[in-house]
Amino acid sequence: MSKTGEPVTSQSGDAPYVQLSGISKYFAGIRALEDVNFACELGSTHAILGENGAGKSTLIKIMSGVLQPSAGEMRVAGKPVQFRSPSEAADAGIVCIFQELSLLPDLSVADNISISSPPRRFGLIDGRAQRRRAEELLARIRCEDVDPRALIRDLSLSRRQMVEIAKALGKQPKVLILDEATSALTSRDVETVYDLLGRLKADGVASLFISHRMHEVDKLCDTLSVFRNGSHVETFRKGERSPSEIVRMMIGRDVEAQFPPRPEPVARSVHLSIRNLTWENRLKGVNLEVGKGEIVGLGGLDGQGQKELLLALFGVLRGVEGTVKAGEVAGIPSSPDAAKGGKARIALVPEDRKTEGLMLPMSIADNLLAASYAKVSNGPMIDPAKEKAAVREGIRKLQIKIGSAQDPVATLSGGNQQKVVIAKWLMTDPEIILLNDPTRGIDVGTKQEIYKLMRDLADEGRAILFYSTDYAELIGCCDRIAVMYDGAILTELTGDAISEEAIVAASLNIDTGEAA
Amino acid sequence: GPETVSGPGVEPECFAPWSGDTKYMQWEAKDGPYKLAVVNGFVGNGWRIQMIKTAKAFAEDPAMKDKISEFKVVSTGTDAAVQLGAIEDFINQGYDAIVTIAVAPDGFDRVIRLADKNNVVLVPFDNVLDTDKVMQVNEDQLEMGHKWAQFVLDQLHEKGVKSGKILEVRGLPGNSVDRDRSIGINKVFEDDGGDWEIVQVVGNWDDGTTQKVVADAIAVHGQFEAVVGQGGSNGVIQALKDAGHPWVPVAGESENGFRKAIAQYSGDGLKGISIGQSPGLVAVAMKAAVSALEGNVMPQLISVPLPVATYDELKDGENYWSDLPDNFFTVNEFPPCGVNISGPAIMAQDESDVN
Amino acid sequence: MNMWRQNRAFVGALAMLAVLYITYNFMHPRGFSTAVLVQNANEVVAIAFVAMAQTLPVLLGGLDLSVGAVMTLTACVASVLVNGSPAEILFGMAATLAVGAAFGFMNGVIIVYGRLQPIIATLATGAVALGLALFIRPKPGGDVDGDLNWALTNSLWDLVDTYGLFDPDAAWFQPIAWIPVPLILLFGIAALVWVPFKKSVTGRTVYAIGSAEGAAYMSGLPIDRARIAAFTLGGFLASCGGLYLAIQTSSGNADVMQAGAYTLNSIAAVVLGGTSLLGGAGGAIGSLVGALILRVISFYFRIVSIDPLLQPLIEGLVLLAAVSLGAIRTLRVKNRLELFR
Amino acid sequence: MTKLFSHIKPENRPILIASAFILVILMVGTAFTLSTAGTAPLLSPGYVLQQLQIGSFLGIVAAGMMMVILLGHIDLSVPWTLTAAAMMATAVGGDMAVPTGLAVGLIVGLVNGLGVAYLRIPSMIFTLGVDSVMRGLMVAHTGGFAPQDQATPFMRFLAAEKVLGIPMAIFVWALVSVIITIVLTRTSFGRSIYATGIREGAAYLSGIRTRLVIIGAFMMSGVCAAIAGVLLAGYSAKAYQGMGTPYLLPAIAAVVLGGTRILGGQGRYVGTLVGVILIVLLNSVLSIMQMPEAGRQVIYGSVIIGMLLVYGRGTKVTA
Ligand SMILES: Nc1ncnc2c1ncn2[C@@H]1O[C@H](COP(=O)(O)OP(=O)(O)OP(=O)(O)O)[C@@H](O)[C@H]1O
Ligand SMILES: Nc1ncnc2c1ncn2[C@@H]1O[C@H](COP(=O)(O)OP(=O)(O)OP(=O)(O)O)[C@@H](O)[C@H]1O
Ligand SMILES: O[C@@H]1[C@@H](O)[C@H](O)OC[C@H]1O
Ligand SMILES: [Mg+2]
Ligand SMILES: [Mg+2]
Repeated sequence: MSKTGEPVTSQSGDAPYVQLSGISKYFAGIRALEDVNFACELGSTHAILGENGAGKSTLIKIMSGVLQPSAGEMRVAGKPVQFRSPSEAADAGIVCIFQELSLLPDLSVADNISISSPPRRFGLIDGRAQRRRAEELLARIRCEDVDPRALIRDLSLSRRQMVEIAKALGKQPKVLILDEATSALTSRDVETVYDLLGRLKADGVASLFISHRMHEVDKLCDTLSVFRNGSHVETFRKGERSPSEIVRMMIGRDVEAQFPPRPEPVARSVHLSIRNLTWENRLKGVNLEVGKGEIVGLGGLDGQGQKELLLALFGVLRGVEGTVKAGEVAGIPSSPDAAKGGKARIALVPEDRKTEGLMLPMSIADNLLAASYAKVSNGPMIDPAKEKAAVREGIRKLQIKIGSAQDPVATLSGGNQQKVVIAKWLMTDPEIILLNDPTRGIDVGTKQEIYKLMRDLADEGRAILFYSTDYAELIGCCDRIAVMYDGAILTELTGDAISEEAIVAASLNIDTGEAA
Repeated sequence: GPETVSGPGVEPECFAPWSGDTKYMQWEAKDGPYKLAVVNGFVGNGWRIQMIKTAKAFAEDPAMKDKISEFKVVSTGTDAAVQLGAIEDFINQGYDAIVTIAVAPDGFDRVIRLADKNNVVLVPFDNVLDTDKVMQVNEDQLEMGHKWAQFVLDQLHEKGVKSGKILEVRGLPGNSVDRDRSIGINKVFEDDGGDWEIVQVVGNWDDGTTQKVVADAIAVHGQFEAVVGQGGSNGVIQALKDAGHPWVPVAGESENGFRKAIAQYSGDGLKGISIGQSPGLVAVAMKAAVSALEGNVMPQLISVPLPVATYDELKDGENYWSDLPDNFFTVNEFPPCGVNISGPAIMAQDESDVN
Repeated sequence: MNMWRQNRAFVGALAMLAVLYITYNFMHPRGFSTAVLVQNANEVVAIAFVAMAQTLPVLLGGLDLSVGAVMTLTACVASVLVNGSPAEILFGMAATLAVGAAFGFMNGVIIVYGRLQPIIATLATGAVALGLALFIRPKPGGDVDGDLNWALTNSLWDLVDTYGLFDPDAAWFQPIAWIPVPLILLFGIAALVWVPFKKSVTGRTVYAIGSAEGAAYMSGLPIDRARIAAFTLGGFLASCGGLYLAIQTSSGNADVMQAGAYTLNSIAAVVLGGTSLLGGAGGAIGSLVGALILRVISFYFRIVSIDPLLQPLIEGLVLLAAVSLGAIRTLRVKNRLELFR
Repeated sequence: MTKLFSHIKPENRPILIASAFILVILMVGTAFTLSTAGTAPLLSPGYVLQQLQIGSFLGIVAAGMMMVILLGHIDLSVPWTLTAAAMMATAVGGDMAVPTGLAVGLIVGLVNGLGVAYLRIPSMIFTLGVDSVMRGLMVAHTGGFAPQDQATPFMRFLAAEKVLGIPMAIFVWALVSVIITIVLTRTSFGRSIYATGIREGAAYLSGIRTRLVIIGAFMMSGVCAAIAGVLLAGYSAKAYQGMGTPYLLPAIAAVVLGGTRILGGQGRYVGTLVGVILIVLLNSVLSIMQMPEAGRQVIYGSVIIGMLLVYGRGTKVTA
């Protein structure tokens, strides 16, 4: 691969090492970034803030050569560059730890750490040297417990994330980018990463740090940049802005308008009741009730068991213990088929729409019908008339913007794709709706529609359990918020008790005083 | 290994030398009883089954019984590497003689060398080897080809047919008998004046396969003036019938069904010749092996005469049986060698003891 | 313990082979003798090479339906070229292997630049290979050098003896004189070709592609080159099988059935050897072991008297049982979504 | 060519190209026969019907194979499923012959399905194992040749007789085709096959019983192989070893040439039909031309590669 931008001599921190001017990025219709100017100086720890879909990952993907900008120019050490691949960026000293891990599950830790330029003897990969290298790098991040010979697939998510970091360090970065690299880490690891960043800063390395956790940001960074809906709002030094200002910057002034008004808390008949639900070591006795017409939010940091809870309720997990009562129906469904059918009528809008929610190459119509063939069939035969009607209804109800219902769903924008997933489940006329981060990577306009829809569905008397990584959403949409920590629900917030501070505090399981 | 000696050999009426210049071989006498193995290759047509049954029956024959201490039959399938392995394994296991149907005409140099080293008598038959280093037993395949083709040609000439398409049904590819017969057949048609187009199909010596490929050939080519086929002759007849193809001269092997047919329809133009490659060859080969172990002088190439029967020579109950099933080979016995197990007799046994 | 868990499948196969083979030798009248070892070795070489060849496409997450055909093709080539003066013989061998590698290379190019699935592309190229084999050898035959045949299909002693390299009875030589040449060839090539390949960046990339192609790209690995290299090496290994088959039978035979059988057996061997059909995990040595297991099973039928008519059934059941062992993992899966990855 | 087809749905492009190629084959073949014999048998209805009759065996096998390929799986047990069905049918004989044959197909399909869907063993190896077990069973059953291997009159009727001058086999093939088409396009089972083939996980999360779908598809493949076996035995008047072997690879080839994605999720049954006809015609033209086996193999292989490359260039869909 060709080197772009000559090897970097460590230079005084003042001149921006990376400089983006007028960068825009479009994905089939969606605007991910718009005319962004952004600079990053060596020796700084720079936080990038913004709600989901603000364009943070896109930005750093461009910086690290994964994506090419639709417009604009990028300079590294003063030289204009066009990275055609991550390795080119790495050669220029820009190394990224991606939100979606880039490890090879079947290869060993050592192999992965040195994957792009392994140490060699006589042209062959030198296993021992590679292992020593891995040991050193792992030691730097206090991960002596990880065996360099272990396979990635045998490691826990948090260990993998640490290996990602070790791998990145191995590339001698000038600019180290962490995209929510801490989301899955144990608190101990988080600490390690903190003072790692500290040391890197001392060595004059720039760290770009994407996080949804204000307190982390506050603790680590000297510089903050806020993004909203694909544009760079402002960059400032730590302390120049108050947390509340920052949040407003992220969410936008019209934050209130974004959400439908929350009805006054009323007594509701319990529709879904969960009693000390346990599974493996991820769910440790969850207790929760959701009333008819109620939207209950699931909060907390990523990976505290929220997803597992939803999957368990939907019959995907095996060996779940505890009691679940859905309306009249008691018992844990044994499969999604069982969950959606019968009296329980549960629906799940899964986490990853591209791999779990949709069959991308299939037509919009087929995707809409995937959960309700029975509804449009007489016996085994699908009734074309019913089929058409159902599809038309689904598209109308969510105002999905499409050309023809026969087009592959892949051709739709992310937001409309997500609408298809939701519409698919509304067709089954569910009584309980489980939502797993339904607005992830969806633009603000669509988000608004979805919030409205959720409220309407609740008002129709359905029970909604809503997991989101985005505080603002939870605050804006939910009647009640159950914050999960380490596989259990520690705090439930209702009415005026609902505030970002309260959520963050509960998420970190610390009392409000220290919360950002 | 064997010495090359000068003839004559023992029991010439049974172990007839191939030709005048066939050389003779002699192993140093071992005293019996002997360990004897049959290593078959391809399984999956009636002929081989009948051959295996004959072998087992003959091993029980009073003339042989007390000369054989151990008797084993294996079928290795068509993979040469495996067949060679099996033969070598039996040599290692200390067998005295191994009778085999080779899956290919060459490639046996190594096992021959080993056999000689260990004084094991290796006797290929039916599909024999292109070598004179071992004692072999067979009918004259080239001659079989000639006779088949010549008979068919004579019939055509009688009808005044001088040109046209001839369907040749071949056997299992890669085996020596298939090759030699085909050479014989094609030679005759080339030497004949007429312009003949020989269409070849592969029937694997099996009725079902043959029927399928002949039917397909008829579908593609329409009419044939005559059919010359190796084992699987019943399939030829069946296919002609199904396609409503006019009866034409047909040459084939000695399946009972085939003989029934040419006996029955010769009047309608199905002028047939049936030459039997006898499954009983295995018995002759076994006998030859034992005789060699006893130290007798043996011809290197033992010739068993071609049992020819044309449509006008067939007699029900004698050389075919209208009351018996189609799928056995009528020619099985060879009295000059004391092989008296007839086709009907061997097929009367139930299948279960085919092993 | 980690190592053990990673190579569970391979170690299991190894153990299985050991048990099967040792028992076999105890039961064999001349067990543990050079003669038996030599015979077994000869019978195993071709399929073992073909199984190793199949390993590479499988590691990529694909399948090569042409390995058997390439073996047959190269065997036919060898049956024409491998004879005459020593120089000619050496040239013939080199040419044979070159043909195999070239054919594999062609597979790779078609698959990479034609954006075709390996399984279907090789289904077609396999037919082409057989066609060429039939052109070269319409009838079985050919005269591969007889001494070569003898020298390479026996123990080292015979090799030395055949070519009169030195006194084969020399005392120092005896400790190794018994070793079968076919085994030396098999393991020699496995060691000289496979081990370095696995340690090369290209080899590493092959594993990476099969493991997670996206991540492999993200890590800037040479994906296309590795694919083509893998198929080329596959063709080469298949041709090693072909060359040996030709030498062993001192002839060539464009046997279509045999080609098909070797291809299917190679898949079974690869799986038995612990390589995942999903790609990314396993290795050629495992496949070699898998092939040995397949063959050893059939050895038994010559010493134990099992009704020959039951032999294929027993072979089939053993195979099915062996490959079904992998299922135990799935039954333990607690999150069913993991079943789909 | 790409431009010409650019407005056509990607999944239909292969079908059109293949159809076009069929015409090419017919023209080349006819040109040949005209120049040699001065006749054009390829264009005579009688000839075409005979070819379709021969093609029906492959056609029915391919139809079943398509079901599993749509799932991204494959059924390598077809050869001996076909043979076993035929042998069992003839062995039982009488009126129960055909039902017995079909039952064999259903059972084998069920076993395959269970192994793939529940034990989650890759179909590639599991069906391979099942194939060798079936072979073992048949060898044991027949002792190397069928004890009672004559096809029943009804089987003969289905495969060999003509009705209204049209071979029955063609009617059977047509019937199978109609059923498959309906299943794929009009039933929830059919839709579930596509869904599962594209993303089993997403299908499962939509509440589709993916395991039952997998089992169902394999049973259809098994039963199709069985029908083909029963017909072939009728056509050959008997069941015989290895009767199924010549159908495995051509069936896969036909399905893929018809534009079905070997990784599953995409493909139309018409395509498979076209693919089958293409292969059958190609073979018969080659044998009319007296092409030696060597040439046939080379041409056969080259045609497949060639066509897939043409498809590939037009669409990113890799077959
Ligand atoms: N590959 C893609 N194809 C289409 N749209 C995309 C793609 N990647 C990102 N987008 C869209 O671009 C916008 C920004 O995405 P991006 O991932 O940068 O957001 P983000 O700030 O990283 O969000 P998060 O905090 O959830 O990671 C979103 O609307 C997203 O839907
Ligand atoms: N949707 C699915 N598709 C394919 N295979 C599955 C699916 N769900 C489970 N399996 C596998 O099928 C087998 C049986 O799974 P299943 O969950 O039905 O077992 P189970 O006994 O019902 O478990 P539980 O009783 O805990 O629900 C297991 O191997 C499992 O991994
Ligand atoms: O010699 C042939 C024999 O080998 C085969 O098995 O059956 C037919 C015979 O012609
Ligand atoms: Mg992001
Ligand atoms: Mg269950």
